[in-house]
Amino acid sequence: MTVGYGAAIRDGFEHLMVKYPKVFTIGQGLWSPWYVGNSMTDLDRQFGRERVIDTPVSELACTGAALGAALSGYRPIMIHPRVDFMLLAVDQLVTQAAKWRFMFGGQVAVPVTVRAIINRGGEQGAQHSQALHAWFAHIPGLRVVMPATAADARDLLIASVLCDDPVLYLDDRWLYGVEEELGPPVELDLRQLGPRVVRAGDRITLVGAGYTAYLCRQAADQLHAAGVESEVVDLRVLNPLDHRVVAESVRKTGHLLVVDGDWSTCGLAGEVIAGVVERVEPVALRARPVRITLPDAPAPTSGPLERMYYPTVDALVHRALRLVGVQEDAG
Amino acid sequence: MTVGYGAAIRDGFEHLMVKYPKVFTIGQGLWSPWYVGNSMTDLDRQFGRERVIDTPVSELACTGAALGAALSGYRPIMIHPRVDFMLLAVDQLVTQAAKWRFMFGGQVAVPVTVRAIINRGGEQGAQHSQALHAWFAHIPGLRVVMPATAADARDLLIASVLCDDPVLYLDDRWLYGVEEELGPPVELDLRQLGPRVVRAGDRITLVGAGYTAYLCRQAADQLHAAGVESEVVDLRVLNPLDHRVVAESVRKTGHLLVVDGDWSTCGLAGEVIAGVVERVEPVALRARPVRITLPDAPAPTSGPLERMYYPTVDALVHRALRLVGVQEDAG
Amino acid sequence: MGVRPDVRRPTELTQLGDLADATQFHDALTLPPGDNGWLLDALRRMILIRAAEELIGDMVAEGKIRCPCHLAIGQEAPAVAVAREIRRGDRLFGAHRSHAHYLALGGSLRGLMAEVLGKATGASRGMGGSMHLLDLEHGLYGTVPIVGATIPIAVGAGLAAKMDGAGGMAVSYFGDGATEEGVFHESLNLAAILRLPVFFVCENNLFSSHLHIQLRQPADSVVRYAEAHRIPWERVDGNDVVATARAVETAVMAIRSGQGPRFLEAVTYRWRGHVGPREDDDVGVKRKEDLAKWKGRDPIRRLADALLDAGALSEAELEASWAQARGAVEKAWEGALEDPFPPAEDLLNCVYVRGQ
Amino acid sequence: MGVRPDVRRPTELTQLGDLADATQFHDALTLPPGDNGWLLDALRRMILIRAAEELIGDMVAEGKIRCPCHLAIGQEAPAVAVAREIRRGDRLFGAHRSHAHYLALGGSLRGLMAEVLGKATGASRGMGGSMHLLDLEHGLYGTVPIVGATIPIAVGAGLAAKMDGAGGMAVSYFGDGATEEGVFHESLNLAAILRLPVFFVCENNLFSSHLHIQLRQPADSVVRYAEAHRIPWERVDGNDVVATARAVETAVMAIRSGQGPRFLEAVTYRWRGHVGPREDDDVGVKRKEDLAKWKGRDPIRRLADALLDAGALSEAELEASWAQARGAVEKAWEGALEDPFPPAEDLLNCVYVRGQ
Ligand SMILES: Cc1ncc(C[n+]2csc(CCOP(=O)(O)OP(=O)(O)O)c2C)c(N)n1
Ligand SMILES: Cc1ncc(C[n+]2csc(CCOP(=O)(O)OP(=O)(O)O)c2C)c(N)n1
Ligand SMILES: [Mg+2]
Ligand SMILES: [Mg+2]
Repeated sequence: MTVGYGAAIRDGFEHLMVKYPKVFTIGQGLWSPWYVGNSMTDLDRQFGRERVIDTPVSELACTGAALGAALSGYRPIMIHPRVDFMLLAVDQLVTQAAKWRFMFGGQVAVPVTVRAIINRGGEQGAQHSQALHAWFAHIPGLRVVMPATAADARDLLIASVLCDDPVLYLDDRWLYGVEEELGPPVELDLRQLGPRVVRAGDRITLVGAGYTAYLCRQAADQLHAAGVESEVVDLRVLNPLDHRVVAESVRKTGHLLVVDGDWSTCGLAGEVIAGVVERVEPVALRARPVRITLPDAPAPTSGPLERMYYPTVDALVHRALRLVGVQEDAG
Repeated sequence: MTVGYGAAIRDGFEHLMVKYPKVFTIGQGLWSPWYVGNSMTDLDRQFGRERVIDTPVSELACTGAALGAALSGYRPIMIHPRVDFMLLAVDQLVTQAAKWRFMFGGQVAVPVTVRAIINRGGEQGAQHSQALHAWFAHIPGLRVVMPATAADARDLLIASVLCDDPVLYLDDRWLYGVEEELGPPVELDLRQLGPRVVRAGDRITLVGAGYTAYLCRQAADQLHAAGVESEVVDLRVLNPLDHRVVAESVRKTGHLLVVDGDWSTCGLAGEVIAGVVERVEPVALRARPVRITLPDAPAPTSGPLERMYYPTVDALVHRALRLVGVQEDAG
Repeated sequence: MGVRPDVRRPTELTQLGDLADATQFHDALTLPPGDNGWLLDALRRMILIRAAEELIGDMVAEGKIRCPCHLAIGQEAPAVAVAREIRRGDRLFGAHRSHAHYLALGGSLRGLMAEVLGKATGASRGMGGSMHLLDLEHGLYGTVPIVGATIPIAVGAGLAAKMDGAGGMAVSYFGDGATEEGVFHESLNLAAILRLPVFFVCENNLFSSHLHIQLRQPADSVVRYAEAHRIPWERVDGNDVVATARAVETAVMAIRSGQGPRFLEAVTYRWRGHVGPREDDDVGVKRKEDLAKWKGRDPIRRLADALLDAGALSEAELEASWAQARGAVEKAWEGALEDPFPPAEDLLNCVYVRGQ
Repeated sequence: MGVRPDVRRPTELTQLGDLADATQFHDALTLPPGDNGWLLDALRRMILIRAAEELIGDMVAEGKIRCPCHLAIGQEAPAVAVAREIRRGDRLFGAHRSHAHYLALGGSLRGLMAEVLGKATGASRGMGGSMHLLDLEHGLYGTVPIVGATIPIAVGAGLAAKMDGAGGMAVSYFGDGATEEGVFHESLNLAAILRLPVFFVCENNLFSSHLHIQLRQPADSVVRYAEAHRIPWERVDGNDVVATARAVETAVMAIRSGQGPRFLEAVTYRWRGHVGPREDDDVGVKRKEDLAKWKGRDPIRRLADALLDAGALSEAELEASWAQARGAVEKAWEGALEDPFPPAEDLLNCVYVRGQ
């Protein structure tokens, strides 16, 4: 049956909590989850408030507590309704959880999953719109997952929680309504997962993650209509990042356009470009690689500026056509 | 006269505090600054403990307080003896200070300088060795400065404090002993400063920032001995990052080697490579660009592993020679 | 407030007692002796705030305002009581629910309406919306929605005020939820150890989003934190503008005379949902029963009744104040609708201070 | 400890009083009635810790140890008193100064020596050094040097223990400086509201690095924070292993019986510098005068004297304990010197759990 991205996340929670008694979830808003859209509705009623714990406004301690429970035999899922709020917990996520196993010589596993929601737009402004997945992909020891489809939203959540390493799972509020046909949940080994070609093409490689992977697929349809066959790579797992799939694609297409819903400098788009040119001989590139990212500014609130701020399918299509050297008709 | 990098930082503080009554400094260890090497010795005695404030172990509140003082007419310098400790203050630095001017429509200036020290090695391990300059270079609104020489250590500190925007000044404990001839302090406009070619060459472009810029210069000497003339670019200002100087150099040399003392994924080295290939036609590249960074692991404590962990001049030289296709004699 | 914290009775530290009982304190306020001119002004300001928030709520409901608005309806008194003691040079900081703080200080209605509409004429030039308000002229140095974030910033403004030595102070407005953020505690300790002129004003409305304080903390009064950090505190009925103003006056006198920080817990209640215009009486512990009762503790009606009883105000004058307020609000709204949006360039021009 | 916090006298909340007076509590301890077998064991453990720390200090001075070592010399008692109540299944967390916590629980000397030398046979396989110690077998779940970082982690272990429902508990060791980190407060509130089996043990040695607590906080006792978060607390002479053990016993009984968290402030003093072997008597407020006096409050000597007076121990046996401890420490050191360093592969093999 067709299920939306948000509902699919809830299916993932349900699968995990029904089957694994050691899984619990903790975070702000879980007893009235308007914060998290329809992705956790009534989990507290279904599984009880001992396993679905709403918390005080204490991001750092709650994240540390999730880590502590993970060291004690549980598989907690720590919820941050916004990436912005999670920044108060960076010490526990980056300096503690991500390094814990290493600091103790690999003697302990740290099966904690931190889920944060990227929730842009809605005139919320600079402090409720940060994505920053590039930050966390930068940290050895922290796996970073970013689903772009309903199936991945559900199955990558399951894979994250079943993984014995700390995982940051970043879902995107702008995808909650996107529906697709879903089979039953599957349990995948996160260590085996990575970037995937979600549409084959030979003229240009489009790369995105999460919401921007969704944009790339839409752009690919329009490009097809314009006679340009693009290959779309959905990165899915940002850390550890496997560059081979994209590199392979670019060897074929010679054109690379990377789209990211985060800032440019030291961001994901630049990383993908660097990873490709490290691997692909310059001669194989038919043009300079291009990245489309957020402008170098915090998120504005004013509607008109907000509409200019985020990448759009049209912008992708125009840029892609220019890149492959196709003239657009003035119409 | 010759002055070391650490002493030059102290000269910068002295220049600022003598000349500008609105400048003060606050942070941990300032009344017994073993934490900060010789870079702040006796500032409290010279300027009084009202202007040189030692604090409780409260990184987040102290950083917020520095921001508040900056909004109130002062030019505070917030000291974090380690980047790792500063991570507890990310909210104030990234979500508050960096966005403050923007969120209020450009009506206020935010002249706060946050100084954090990168202090690796010494078997201190994973929680006392993080650099993470890539994180902060990623944030619009936050200027990021990384001096590699004694002159820059002093004059970029002065420029940072005199700048009306929030600035993160990252100095490197491994450079404190490096001496050079220094004239009197100069007051520069940070907005006019950026990457600089510190050694001219035509065969390969070596790029670094802070300590790795220092490594690049040493490698350049050895390469010269091996008959390879390298051009060295010291990035100096990581955000906003001006890619033109490096791109210009690579157009000439066709070879790019970027060295960074931080991790690879979504790091500075990848950003420099991406910035170059976005600008330089593929044909102008004689080989695939290369980056040398930390391995994908937290910092170890054990001596032998620690020695393997950080980039060395020899490693640079070997990699550079391979890149330009020069055989090294087995000897 | 002069009393040392440690002569308080311990139970005082933890229990709101009657103040948390929605059925209490419904009567007309007891007016202070002497001239009540300022109370007429306080009444006008509270009415203006109420009228503005009600219009904003309606416009959110109609979809004309799209940015998240956290309304202060029912919480008008503390802002007005604090504003009375503010002098030029003082610096105040708020959070996500700060329309009342802005208006009580004298902030322009047009600036508020334009800001929630994202217009260039807004208090933050349309770049911040409801949750980011600035009014330097009246001392409002910034409000932001990251819970607790402005508390240490206010401490820094207090540090600056102490260095200036001109008797200025900083005011930090925050809610009960913010006391759960570690930075709140770090900030109190810092202000205490440096003896800074900072006034910590906690509007305890019993809720953080959907959660009642009983589900978040082991006691419902937050003055115990001030006590722990050795900051003299006072707790008042935050819907009693007279009592609140009295407590503010004492605290501010101590702060300006160099005695260090002070802490005020003003107990109040929000009539609308955490965000937006709905009443959300389906959310949280006993909100359904309590909301109606809390409306009986209306800070505006209680002051108006007292002034009417005292003959300091006539029914007609009261009606006029409401009409006037609604008119002013309407006018500001209509005007703001016509205002321009920020130019596209602002997106990049507001990030850094530009070179000349 | 059964007493509700709010029946305490308020001044108790803020003043260490005699406990902060270096000239007090120099006499032999008062022994509890009955069998003192465990005290002989406690004495041996404290002597072992002292001997190990002294050797480590010497080796740092000689440059044979390069990683930063924060020595617990003078602070041996609390760790030993707490260890007595630890059962299999309990989980303890420490910080940068945790050699004593590790050894008191029964951690291997060889593992400690190897770890500070960065050897593969170390407690953390040579990947952590002095500031990162692990000993799962004895319940030490990790010590890390980011101040305050393990406090919420211990709360999470307490949450797990509560979910397990097997009477287990979590112990969080931290210093007075850590109480200045916001996360300390967030953690106490979380443990209190969830009624978790967590034992918060603050070793208040009056210093954070070079700064005396009087320069960092408005009062020198930290129990006021436990009071604010409604966590029953006790304060003891942390150099009196008898008194400390008694307080620990009461607290742990309450915790295991489901009464929620407990807080202990153990007042003590470090004899060496913040880091390394030097005494640093040039650092901080009155450390020069105080250090010598504090050595008069030696937790080891005071217990030994009591046992000698009681005839439970002979001078010869005492000497033998010291000799034995020094011998064991020497042996562990010599052995660790011969141990191998971690293989190069560990650098990448310890980051993630490997696939099979
Ligand atoms: C750091 C952070 N965490 C969570 C949130 C989500 N949030 C917004 S307002 C709010 C409630 C705050 O409650 P309180 O401080 O009592 O203020 P009130 O809404 O009652 O006025 C929360 C949890 C946030 N904005 N910032
Ligand atoms: C977050 C953080 N800030 C600062 C430091 C530097 N630091 C290391 S130990 C220490 C003092 C801690 O004092 P306390 O908690 O009392 O422990 P003690 O050293 O007295 O045992 C400080 C400030 C750190 N390691 N982590
Ligand atoms: Mg509230
Ligand atoms: Mg201490």
